[in-house]
Amino acid sequence: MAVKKTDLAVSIGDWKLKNPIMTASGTFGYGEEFADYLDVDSLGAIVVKGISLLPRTGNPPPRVVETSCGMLNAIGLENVGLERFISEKIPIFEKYKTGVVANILGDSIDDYCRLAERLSDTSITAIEVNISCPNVKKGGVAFGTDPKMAYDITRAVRKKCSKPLIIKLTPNVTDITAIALAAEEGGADAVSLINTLLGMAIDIKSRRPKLANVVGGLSGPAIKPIALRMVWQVCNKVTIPVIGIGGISRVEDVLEFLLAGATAVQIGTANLVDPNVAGELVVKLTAYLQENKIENIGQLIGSLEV
Amino acid sequence: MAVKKTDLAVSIGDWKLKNPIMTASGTFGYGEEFADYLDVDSLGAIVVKGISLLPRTGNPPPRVVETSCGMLNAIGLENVGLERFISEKIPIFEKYKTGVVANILGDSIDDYCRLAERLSDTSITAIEVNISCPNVKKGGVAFGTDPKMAYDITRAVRKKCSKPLIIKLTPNVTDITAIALAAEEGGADAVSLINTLLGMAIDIKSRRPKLANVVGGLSGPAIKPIALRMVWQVCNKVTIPVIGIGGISRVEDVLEFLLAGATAVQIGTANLVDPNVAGELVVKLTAYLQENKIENIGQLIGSLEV
Amino acid sequence: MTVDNEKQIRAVGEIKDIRCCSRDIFEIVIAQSSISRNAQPGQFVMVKTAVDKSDDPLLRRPLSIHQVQHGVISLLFKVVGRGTKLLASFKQGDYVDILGPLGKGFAVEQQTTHFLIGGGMGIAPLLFLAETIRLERPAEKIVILLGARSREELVAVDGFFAINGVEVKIATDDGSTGHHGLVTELLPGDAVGAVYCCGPWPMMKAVAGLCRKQEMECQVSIETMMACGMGACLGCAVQGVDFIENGYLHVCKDGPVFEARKIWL
Amino acid sequence: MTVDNEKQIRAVGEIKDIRCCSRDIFEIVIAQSSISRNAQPGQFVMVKTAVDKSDDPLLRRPLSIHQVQHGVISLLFKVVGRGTKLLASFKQGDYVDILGPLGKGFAVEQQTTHFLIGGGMGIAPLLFLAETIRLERPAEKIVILLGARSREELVAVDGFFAINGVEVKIATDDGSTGHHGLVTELLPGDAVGAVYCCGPWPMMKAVAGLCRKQEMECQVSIETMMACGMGACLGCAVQGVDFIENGYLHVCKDGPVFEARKIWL
Ligand SMILES: Cc1cc2nc3c(=O)[nH]c(=O)nc-3n(C[C@H](O)[C@H](O)[C@H](O)COP(=O)(O)OP(=O)(O)OC[C@H]3O[C@@H](n4cnc5c(N)ncnc54)[C@H](O)[C@@H]3O)c2cc1C
Ligand SMILES: Cc1cc2nc3c(=O)[nH]c(=O)nc-3n(C[C@H](O)[C@H](O)[C@H](O)COP(=O)(O)OP(=O)(O)OC[C@H]3O[C@@H](n4cnc5c(N)ncnc54)[C@H](O)[C@@H]3O)c2cc1C
Ligand SMILES: Cc1cc2nc3c(=O)[nH]c(=O)nc-3n(C[C@H](O)[C@H](O)[C@H](O)COP(=O)(O)O)c2cc1C
Ligand SMILES: Cc1cc2nc3c(=O)[nH]c(=O)nc-3n(C[C@H](O)[C@H](O)[C@H](O)COP(=O)(O)O)c2cc1C
Ligand code: FES
Ligand code: FES
Repeated sequence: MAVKKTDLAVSIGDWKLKNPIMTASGTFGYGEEFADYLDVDSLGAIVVKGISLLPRTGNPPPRVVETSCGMLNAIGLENVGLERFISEKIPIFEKYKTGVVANILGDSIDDYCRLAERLSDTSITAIEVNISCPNVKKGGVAFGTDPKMAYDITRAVRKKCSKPLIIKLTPNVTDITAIALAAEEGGADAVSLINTLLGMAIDIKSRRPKLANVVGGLSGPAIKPIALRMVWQVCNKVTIPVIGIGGISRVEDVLEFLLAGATAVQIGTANLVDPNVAGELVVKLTAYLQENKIENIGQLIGSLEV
Repeated sequence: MAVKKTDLAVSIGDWKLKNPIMTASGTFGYGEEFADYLDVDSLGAIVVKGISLLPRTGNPPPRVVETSCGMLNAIGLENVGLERFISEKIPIFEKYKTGVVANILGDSIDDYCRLAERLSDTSITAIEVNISCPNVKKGGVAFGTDPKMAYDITRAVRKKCSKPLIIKLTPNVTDITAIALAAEEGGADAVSLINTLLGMAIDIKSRRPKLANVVGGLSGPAIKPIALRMVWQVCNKVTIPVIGIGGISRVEDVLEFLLAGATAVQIGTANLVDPNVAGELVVKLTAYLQENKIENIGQLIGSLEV
Repeated sequence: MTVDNEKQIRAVGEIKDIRCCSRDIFEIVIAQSSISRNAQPGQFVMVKTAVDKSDDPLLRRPLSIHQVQHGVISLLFKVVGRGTKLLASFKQGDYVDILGPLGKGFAVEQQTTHFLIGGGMGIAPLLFLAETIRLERPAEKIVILLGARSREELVAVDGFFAINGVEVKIATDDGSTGHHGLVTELLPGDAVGAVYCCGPWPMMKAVAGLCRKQEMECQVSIETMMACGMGACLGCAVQGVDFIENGYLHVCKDGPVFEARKIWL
Repeated sequence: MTVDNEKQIRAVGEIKDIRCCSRDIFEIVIAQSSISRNAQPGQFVMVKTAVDKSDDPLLRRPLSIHQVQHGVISLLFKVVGRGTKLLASFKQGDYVDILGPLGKGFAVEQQTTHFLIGGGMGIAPLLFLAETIRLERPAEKIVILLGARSREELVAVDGFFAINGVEVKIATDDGSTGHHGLVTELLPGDAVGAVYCCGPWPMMKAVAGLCRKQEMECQVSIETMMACGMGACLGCAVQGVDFIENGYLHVCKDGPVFEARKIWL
């Protein structure tokens, strides 16, 4: 019998990804930084550094600190701003033979809408909305911590966005499924989760926080069990595709998220440690399917038996 | 000049602890298991395994699984029940020359009240209320995830409880400070935090959850940054003492929590790895104060500069 | 760090020898006088496999005491995951952090014959058991029945031959050495005596079944996931036959060795 | 794992030698032909210190390239925390996972004299720099000024003496060897040439100040916390003098070597 080709392709709305391995925003630069280490085109998609209307300088240093099996970051969403993003970065992306997702952030629903509208006119493949940001109008409570705000922002952005729309959820909530359902109802094509968990570290010598911003976002293997639980809970509630994120560094991790129901995964902190890891995961995932005679990756997704 | 004695004593209400090192519920058995490894009397206090009105068998195995720098447990609150606790365990505790805290759990406010009332008539030093348990009357939502429920349960138990009353908070919430304030308002003498974060792990070979209960509580060094952040946030809001819990295994960890404002700390998972660790931490904390010429531990508590 | 009170201790022991017995099976010899003095056959130790200053892997790993000699204990282990992989990379002269001796071991009483039945890594606690029986009951007969997948997986058999008057019988799944078949087939249908068994569940179940039929006393050594190994976490639950009345047993305290008839196998 | 394209690579290199130079300072020699071929003085590598199968410590550690020879690179590092402690426990023959060469190194241009000023572990990148200058500009003068707390902390000085026509001057805080005082006091008030400096902030600040006064070009090598070392995380931010207009500089990409006048020291 002829060996059948293994099919790793997955879909988010009309958008077809050649495989489910994506990179997570803020951990893969604009892709070019990684060109020496892997073939960016081999990935399912890349999500680039979060972008705001105007450039942001971000938080003062120190901005990163290591924790047990994890790290805290308080980069403060440093980015070049929408205009330079379009003029300088998008031409780079146009050379890639894979999907490029813009991650957007703002202080108000209006910010997000303008970003989505403007980016819809570019060659960007899809838009991911980071709703972990504080809503300035609501006293700085993050959009993503309230189902109503999550619904409102999704619905508003949806109207301006002609690209596949991904809503990225924060884990710092009592019930993430409520937020995911709100995003689905608001018209999202997919949800991605989790963003970082809020954490802190203290330098006992100076008696000061280790991050200038005092608190920061926890990421890395330490948070994987929490991320996996949330992905599984959300997959049991929504019908749109779910993108799993959080502490993924090995092919076993990828498989755990797929089994829990994730259509795709994003690799975050692991890129910072092993810049070739995302490329390796594509190779290893392919090998896993072949060794286990799984012709189509769809057979894995959501196949957890509970 | 004569060397002054270092004072490690801290207070929770009228209750004076010889030092701020406690053990966390469910990780120190009833103390006797550790007698070979350390001098239980050297600790500030011990918190014993959670106790319910009736005995519970707990969840089916597997109940524990290791994760990156952490572990998941789904013991399911196995315990001998109130009556055997009083008849068999309290006589053991009476031999200890340190405080023994009973950790209580139930399905309804009434359960908690009956436990508190009955235990108030024993030689137990204090009562810690685990409000991470599902409220059966409210469809299984955990008491600790809603400020109103947290207030109600605290107030009700407070009326029946003549011992120092500690409310133990769950971290699986959007805003832990709201719950802490509710507990303070309800009459708690202290809050302790954090309990475990809900997590999950999947065995890719069997395609089944690694825990029979599917989800479990994440503990250990992995969660320390989250715990420290929550403790710091709560210390900035409440005026009652805060007991810090989560991933503490080194004297540096203890100091971080004290600097953030915790009056005392509880050692959890670390006991399972190094059964003598709590005793060692008392010794190391004493040495730290002496080396740094800190006469009174109160000088450290909350002395973080932000 | 050492709290040596002739009971359970946490101690750091120097690795006197570590060697690969077969592809992925290693024997490690650790200097630890207190544990070697107090250990009973069937007991185990909890071994820290993370290197100093690293919190990962977090938990210790349970390993049976394989042999006890002049102030040293030896462990026989198979590399199955990251903890055992790390332990295999330790070198002679390194120090390893262990707790022990832990749990309830085998109970040895007067018998005509002692049948020690091991499958796969279940061989680990049996050498210490055989040596103890020989020492304490020099006149009684000892029969060792060992099963493995293949000749390659069958390690550490030599130790048994060194014991006076011990009969060793071997079965392999692939017939590459000894009897071609299951280790249970080596137990004579008319056997009389006590059975001590350690191995995979299906094998222990089969052995327990045979013993019930042949009215032999049978002890089995059980493996579960363990976090603490010392009775604190209640992670190692297993159902005994009196589960309905008394709830779970805990392998690290009530076991790892149980009378087969008291456990749901 | 190796993606060898004559640029930045991730590779596993065998440890050819590892030795303790002083109490807590170690030199490690790693076989890595691609990195040794492409490295520039002042560049660094990111070293994984966790053992295989352990996720902790998670992040790599940045270390300057101390010397480059026949297919090997050497690193000089001080044990200050758990990462460096773990690295110090690696043994000859072990393999270590590194990324490199990373960042922008020192720019060497024609000069009458090159002053290389190092304080404490700031000595690390200077040997490679001195050897490179000697090779590329055999006629120009090289002066090495080294500061340390005490004689004990002053390591790896011998390497400089082996370079042709290099002048080495030493200062220690406690006077246990060389000049009793600060290394800045060794720079002649009438010095002419280029300055390359690596050390603690106060020292670099002082050196930069002197250079401004004496109108000498000065390059400094900056240390910050780093997560990735390759420009992806933006963790290594530092203010340049044009901060208001252009935002933060990033030490791992824009540096670690900067012209002193472009940085707020
Ligand atoms: C009382 C007792 C005595 C044992 N004695 C020996 C012995 O002498 N020699 C030997 O080779 N093995 C023995 N084992 C099994 C040994 O503990 C596991 O193989 C080891 O813990 C696996 O660790 P790891 O990090 O390599 O694997 P992991 O990466 O943690 O897991 C790999 C596989 O091993 C299983 N496993 C992990 N931890 C345990 C555990 N604590 N108990 C049982 N299975 C586990 C997992 O389910 C998984 O399938 C014993 C187990 C127990 C409970
Ligand atoms: C570009 C660059 C080149 C360097 N070259 C050398 C060198 O050649 N030799 C040498 O001995 N050291 C060098 N360092 C410093 C070295 O990276 C740190 O000492 C090391 O990362 C500490 O790791 P640790 O795990 O031992 O300490 P940790 O336990 O992580 O921390 C201990 C202390 O070191 C500080 N530290 C931790 N990580 C870093 C970091 N990434 N950068 C700066 N400080 C840190 C912490 O703030 C803390 O005070 C360099 C740093 C940079 C940025
Ligand atoms: C340094 C750093 C920067 C990040 N920046 C962003 C960002 O700009 N936008 C965003 O949505 N998420 C950002 N994240 C979150 C990651 O995309 C990801 O959701 C999170 O780190 C969890 O995944 P991980 O554990 O694999 O890193 C950032 C994470 C890190 C570590
Ligand atoms: C095995 C295990 C059992 C636990 N049982 C209880 C319990 O009965 N009641 C309770 O309030 N917390 C229980 N906890 C939570 C701990 O007391 C503690 O809050 C948590 O583990 C975080 O601290 P750590 O990271 O130091 O372990 C348990 C934790 C573990 C690991
Ligand atoms: S392993 Fe913790 S009680 Fe048995
Ligand atoms: S360390 Fe990550 S960008 Fe510099």
